[in-house]
Amino acid sequence: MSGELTGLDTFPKLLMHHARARGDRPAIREKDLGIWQTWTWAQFAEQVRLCACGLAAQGLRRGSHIALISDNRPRLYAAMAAAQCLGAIPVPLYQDAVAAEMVFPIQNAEIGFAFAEDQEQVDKLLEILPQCLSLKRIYYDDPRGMRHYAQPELMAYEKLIELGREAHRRDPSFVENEIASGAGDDTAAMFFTSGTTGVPKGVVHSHASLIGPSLTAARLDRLGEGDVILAYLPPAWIGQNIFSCAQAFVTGYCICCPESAETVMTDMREIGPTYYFAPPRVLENLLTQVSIRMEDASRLKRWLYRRFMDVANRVGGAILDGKPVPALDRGLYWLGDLVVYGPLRNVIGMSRVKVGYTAGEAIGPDLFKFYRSIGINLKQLYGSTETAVFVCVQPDGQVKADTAGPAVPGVELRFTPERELLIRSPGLFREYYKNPEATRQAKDPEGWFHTGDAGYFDQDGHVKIIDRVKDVGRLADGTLFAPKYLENKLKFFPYIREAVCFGDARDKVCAFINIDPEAIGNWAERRNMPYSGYTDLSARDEVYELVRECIERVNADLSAEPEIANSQIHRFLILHKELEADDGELTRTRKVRRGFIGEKYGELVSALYAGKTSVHVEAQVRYEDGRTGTYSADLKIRDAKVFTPAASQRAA
Amino acid sequence: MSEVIFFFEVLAGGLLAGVMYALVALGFVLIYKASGVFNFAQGAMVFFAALTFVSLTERGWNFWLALVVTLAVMVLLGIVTERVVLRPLVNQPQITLFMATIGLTFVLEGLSQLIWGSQPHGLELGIPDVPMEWLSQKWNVNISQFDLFSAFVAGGLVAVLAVFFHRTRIGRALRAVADDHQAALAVGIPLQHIWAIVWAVAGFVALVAGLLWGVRNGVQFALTFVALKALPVLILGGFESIMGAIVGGLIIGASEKLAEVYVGPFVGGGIESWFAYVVALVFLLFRPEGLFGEKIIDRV
Amino acid sequence: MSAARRAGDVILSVQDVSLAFGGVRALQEVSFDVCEHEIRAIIGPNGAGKSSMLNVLNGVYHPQQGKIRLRNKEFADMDSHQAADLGIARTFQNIALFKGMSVLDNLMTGRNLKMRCNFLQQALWLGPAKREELEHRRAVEEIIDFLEIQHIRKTPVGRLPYGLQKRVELGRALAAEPAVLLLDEPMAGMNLEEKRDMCRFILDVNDHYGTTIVLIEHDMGVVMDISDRVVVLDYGRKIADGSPDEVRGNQSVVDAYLGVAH
Amino acid sequence: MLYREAGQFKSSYAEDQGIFPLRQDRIAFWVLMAVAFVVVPLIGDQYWLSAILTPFLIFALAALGLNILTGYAGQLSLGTAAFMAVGAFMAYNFVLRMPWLGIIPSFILAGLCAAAVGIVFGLPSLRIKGFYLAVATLAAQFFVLWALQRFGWFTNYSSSGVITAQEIVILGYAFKTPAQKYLLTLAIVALMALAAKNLMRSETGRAFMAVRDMDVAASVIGIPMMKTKLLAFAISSFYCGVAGALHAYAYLGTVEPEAYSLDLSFRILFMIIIGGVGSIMGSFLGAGFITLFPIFLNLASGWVSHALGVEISHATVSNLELIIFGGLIIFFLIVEPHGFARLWQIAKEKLRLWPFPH
Repeated sequence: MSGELTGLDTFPKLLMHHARARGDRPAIREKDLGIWQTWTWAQFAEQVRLCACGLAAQGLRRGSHIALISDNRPRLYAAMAAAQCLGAIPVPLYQDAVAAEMVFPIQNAEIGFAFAEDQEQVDKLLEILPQCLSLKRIYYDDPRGMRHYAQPELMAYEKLIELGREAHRRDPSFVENEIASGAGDDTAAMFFTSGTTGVPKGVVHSHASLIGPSLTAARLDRLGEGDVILAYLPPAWIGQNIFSCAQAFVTGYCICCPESAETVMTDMREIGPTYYFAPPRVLENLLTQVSIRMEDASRLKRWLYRRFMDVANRVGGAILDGKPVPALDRGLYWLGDLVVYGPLRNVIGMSRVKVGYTAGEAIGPDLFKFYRSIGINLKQLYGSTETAVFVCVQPDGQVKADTAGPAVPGVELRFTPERELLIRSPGLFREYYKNPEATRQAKDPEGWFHTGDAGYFDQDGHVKIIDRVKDVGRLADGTLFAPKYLENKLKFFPYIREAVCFGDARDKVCAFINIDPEAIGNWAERRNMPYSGYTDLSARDEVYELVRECIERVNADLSAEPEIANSQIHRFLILHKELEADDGELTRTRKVRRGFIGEKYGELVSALYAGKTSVHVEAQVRYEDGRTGTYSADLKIRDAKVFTPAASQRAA
Repeated sequence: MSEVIFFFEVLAGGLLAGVMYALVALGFVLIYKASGVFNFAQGAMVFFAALTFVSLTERGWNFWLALVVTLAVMVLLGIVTERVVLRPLVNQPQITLFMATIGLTFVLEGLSQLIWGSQPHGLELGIPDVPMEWLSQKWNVNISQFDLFSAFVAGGLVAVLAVFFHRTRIGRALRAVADDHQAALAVGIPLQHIWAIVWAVAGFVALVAGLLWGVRNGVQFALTFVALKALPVLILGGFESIMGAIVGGLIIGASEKLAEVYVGPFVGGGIESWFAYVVALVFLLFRPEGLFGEKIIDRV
Repeated sequence: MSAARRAGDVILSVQDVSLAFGGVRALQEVSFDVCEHEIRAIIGPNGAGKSSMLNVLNGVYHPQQGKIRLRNKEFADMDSHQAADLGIARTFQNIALFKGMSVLDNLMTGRNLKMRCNFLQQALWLGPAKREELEHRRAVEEIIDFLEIQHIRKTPVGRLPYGLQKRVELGRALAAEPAVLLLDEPMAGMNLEEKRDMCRFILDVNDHYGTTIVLIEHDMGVVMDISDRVVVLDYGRKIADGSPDEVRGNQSVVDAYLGVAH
Repeated sequence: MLYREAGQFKSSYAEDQGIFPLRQDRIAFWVLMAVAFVVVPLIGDQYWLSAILTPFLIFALAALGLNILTGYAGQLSLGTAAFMAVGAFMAYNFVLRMPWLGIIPSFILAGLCAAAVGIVFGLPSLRIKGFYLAVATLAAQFFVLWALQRFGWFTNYSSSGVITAQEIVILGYAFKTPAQKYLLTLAIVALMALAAKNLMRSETGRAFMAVRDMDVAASVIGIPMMKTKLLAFAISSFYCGVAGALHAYAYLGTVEPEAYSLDLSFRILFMIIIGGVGSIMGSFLGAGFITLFPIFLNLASGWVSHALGVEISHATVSNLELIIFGGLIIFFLIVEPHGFARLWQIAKEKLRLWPFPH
């Protein structure tokens, strides 16, 4: 740890340090009542102190848990820090979860205290109160509509602060003493993983395991007190917590809370964050908006945009990476920055972004390149709730679209023979709360955390994650087969809506394709191709041709990756119907259920592998109006060109 | 006795002058009634009509031919105004239309002088501006022959307009438009035609006024100011009433002359430039809706 | 829900008010009272005199006969400025917002009676004028927050859709912190969702600020749900007065709504 | 495009309500001020300073006055020149009869006289609206000119009715050269424009606009109709009065009542129509346009006659000027009723959203 932060091993200590060292600097802002209401670090600390006194007076004790159910609000962060001051453990819960989903965490952690944002959250808690006997006190931030609530559990945040003020007057040194008796190994917070399988698990982090990685990553990106971040993702997600809490406490930068979920874009433009995080879907939506709004622009602007985006595509990334670029291109890029990129960054609120991160799922290379090409330093990282986010981070100048970057200093990585990524780092969680069985499974005796993610190191030592281990198979020749990786690569093309790849224990990879009816429809319209709908489009030779090109580009990419070069897609067909969650082909979150599809369309799969050029299907079709009919046709099967793996080329 | 006669002489002179004011005011009322436009350019139209006519006759045209051609020009002007100025401004606030007619005033003033030059012209219609002999002989009252003629012309014009409005199909359509634009549209009257017609009629009225005023004051730029004389008449009589224009004109004309003669000397004279306005204003303070206007109830 | 609300003493009462325009008798000897904190509805078929009644209440129309009593003051008639001064605010059936101004400015005008600085101080933007302006801005922001119109704060009202304009108008009336709020067909021309929102806001206003609300509405259903007591007018006369349930059962009300001849 | 406003957020209402909330606008404004106060007097020649820039500023001030009344408070006036005349002649009389007052107090008193006259002629606005009121303001126009010509006291019994403005001396410093007069005018106009902006963003300005937009609603929320309308007349006339005083002292030097004819009233009305009704900046843009346009037209006719070898008479040029002015008024009302100010605003919006269209 640097000199300044020596001995500051807990968040409350850090907070008090900032209150002393930069008391007048903004700690947290919130757009409220039309302006950015600001708490300085000193005010923030004072608020936390009063809140802590109040909570203590209400009986919150060291080691007990407090649930926090709120959007990003200054008082949420105050309550969180206040609990930490007392040695109590904040447990942020997803504010958009339904009441029933909150029952388990509250029972599991025997939560007695809860901080709720508003009437809506209070209502949820009151609803589950009979099931959660431990829950005794509920504090609410926004008193609107709460006038007629007479439940004894309820108390307004203001009232809590009032109590805190009295308690503080009685014993002014109480909070300082409590803070002093905390240590880095104490539990700092608990995050419940969403739990796609089975019950949620409470991931327990100590102060040390959150502060360590936060500090390392902040150093890596040279973050400081002048930085600003917009806190707009759910606070219950560890990433939000790290970016808008842990790192802020480490560096002293300013956290900004938007006015409401609807105004995030406007608020972002106003605040102009310097440090930014967005999952790929947010970036994708943003790009879609940019494209749509550009389509309405005048001819001149569209022309400028196209021209200069070409330039940016060519050299923007290289310029950002500090690589040599011809003077002419540099000049063009400068011009483009003046009329297109600069204004574009400005209108999407990213003018001041020094460092932006994306993570969570695979990001499309075009999407990723777009942001980098217009001069936004977007990078990728890899991490999870259990690892306090920072495992791999792409350092400046080593940014790639398809890797997660090398390990952060202090993190050890290793791949099992099954290609599972193992991690040992100071940021590892202590345990799953009250779930030693799960803890044992995830964390082996040597301290390696089993991520369940499969991947490998690329030539530059960057980690490349391809899929979940349980989904990764092997081709007959032993090559790694990562269906989701291939499918994602295909889905990055706008024309392809869904893809299902087969290949486990087979000699080659084949794929089902679902075209994107909108994108292909547009494409068809531009070419004056009349069509009647998805089924019609999906049978067109032109469309097959288009899809084949996409697949071949994927194959070309794959050929450059020795580990999986052999899993290129040899044959494909375009499905006659769109995959539907209603038909059990997709999960509710729109993930393909590969096994189910493989069984349901067994004939098609065998036809692909049998080398046929067409296959007859007869299927029940459900129309939009609810009627059903039968569909019968011959589906075409096409071959795609495969490329000689680069490694073997070099070898040869 | 002579004072009484003098009073009546002044009164009659005022009333007759009032008729002339009324004539100009009539043009305003026509257009306002049909299109809701307060046509500030009416004065410029008077000037334009008179100047066109006088320039044609000075070039040796026959009186009637010149009259017909001038009328045609005024009708054309009405149509062009409707097309170029009013149609694009349909549904705009009235104040906007008013300001547009101020613009139109400038255009007309510039245009007429650009075409015909800016030197003043005399105009003769063959009726001498001399006192009626029999009147002055019998009662020693001096009333101009021309003034009487003007009064007859104005009266005739009003009668013609009344017939036009009440007896002809177009006239009835015009009234329908004035009452409710939407309703008029609904019964299938093409608003644009109506407007063009009414502007043409206003042009005709302007021509008549221009001729009469031209004889009195000469055809020169100052003729545009007669419009300013008509404005108090409008305030007094209401913007929508032909009757109001006549009565208002008479009141203004009479009071102005009387004031000039009986009050003027005490304040140094020259009060006719503003007296009419003050009369109108004072009147307005007591009856904001004008002489013949309807009381407006603000519905909320 | 209305049972739980605390209704206070009579705050406003109307005694034998008659109003005529020329020969048309808009109101005939209408009397009723309004209690503090209640939601009082005036309903009736078209042309029943509802709007006239409201206009009498805030001094836009002057009744020929009768008295209005606000708290302890009695008026034969009052002008609208006086009504505003006494804490009566209103909205209009056909939105009467200031079209050329932003939402924020519209709401700020609602506070004009609370502003004390003179125009010279304002012209110089001196300490007190600036301070006053900013204080009131804050108060108005509370209302913006309350009505959930943050995103249109600086939009000129002319550009807003109808439903939002109605909400802004409610905001302007609220900005005056009225004791009595008159709402002239607050839900006219709205779709179902907008109506539901408006109902919620009316109830919230009543609940949160304790404002006494007098609303007239043409659509009976909505009113019955949210009001404590209802006056029914027909042809300028009061034909019923009581709780929504009482009124609903009243035969003359049913007749009036069904158009039975008198 | 030029705007980079990401990160320009407001953490207090004072910042949010500022005149120029955007940094780029603030910079542009101060650059403009620096140019106007420092660069222009240094490089401007006599002709530009005394025949173009000074009258431009004076007319802008008068247009600003009219805009307060017509654009903000919605009361159409055709008597602007009369209020200017009051200002000019009263300033003359104050300086003449109470020399110890000093120029600036005299100007202020002259403005107050104009305000008083404005209030008197604004009285009808309590009963009448729209055209009726516009016509009523003509009464002011005619009455004031008549009074100035008729009563010798106003012109100090000058036989020709012409007055010669005294030398401008402030605290012993004489403003003689065109540059000095320009700077004095600029300073006064800048201060008064700032005051107008402040007024229009305060309660007074909102009351004006409320009366303009919907008078019934305005009175229902407690805005006093009489006070508001008369205040609008008073403030507007004060501005016009001061502009009139400057017109006499800093621009013409010698003036007769006829200089303030109905024509001038119209000219100023045109300035706000073309510049932008209800916009302070529009007053300046409109004044600039109307001041510069005849000069441009003269130049252009010179070029044309030179190129074609035809002599274009002065009368023709002035007639053309009338036609083009009138045409432009109509054009603006049709195409952009809010004038240059709105065009400016639209352009600015575009630049702020660039490259997006909306």
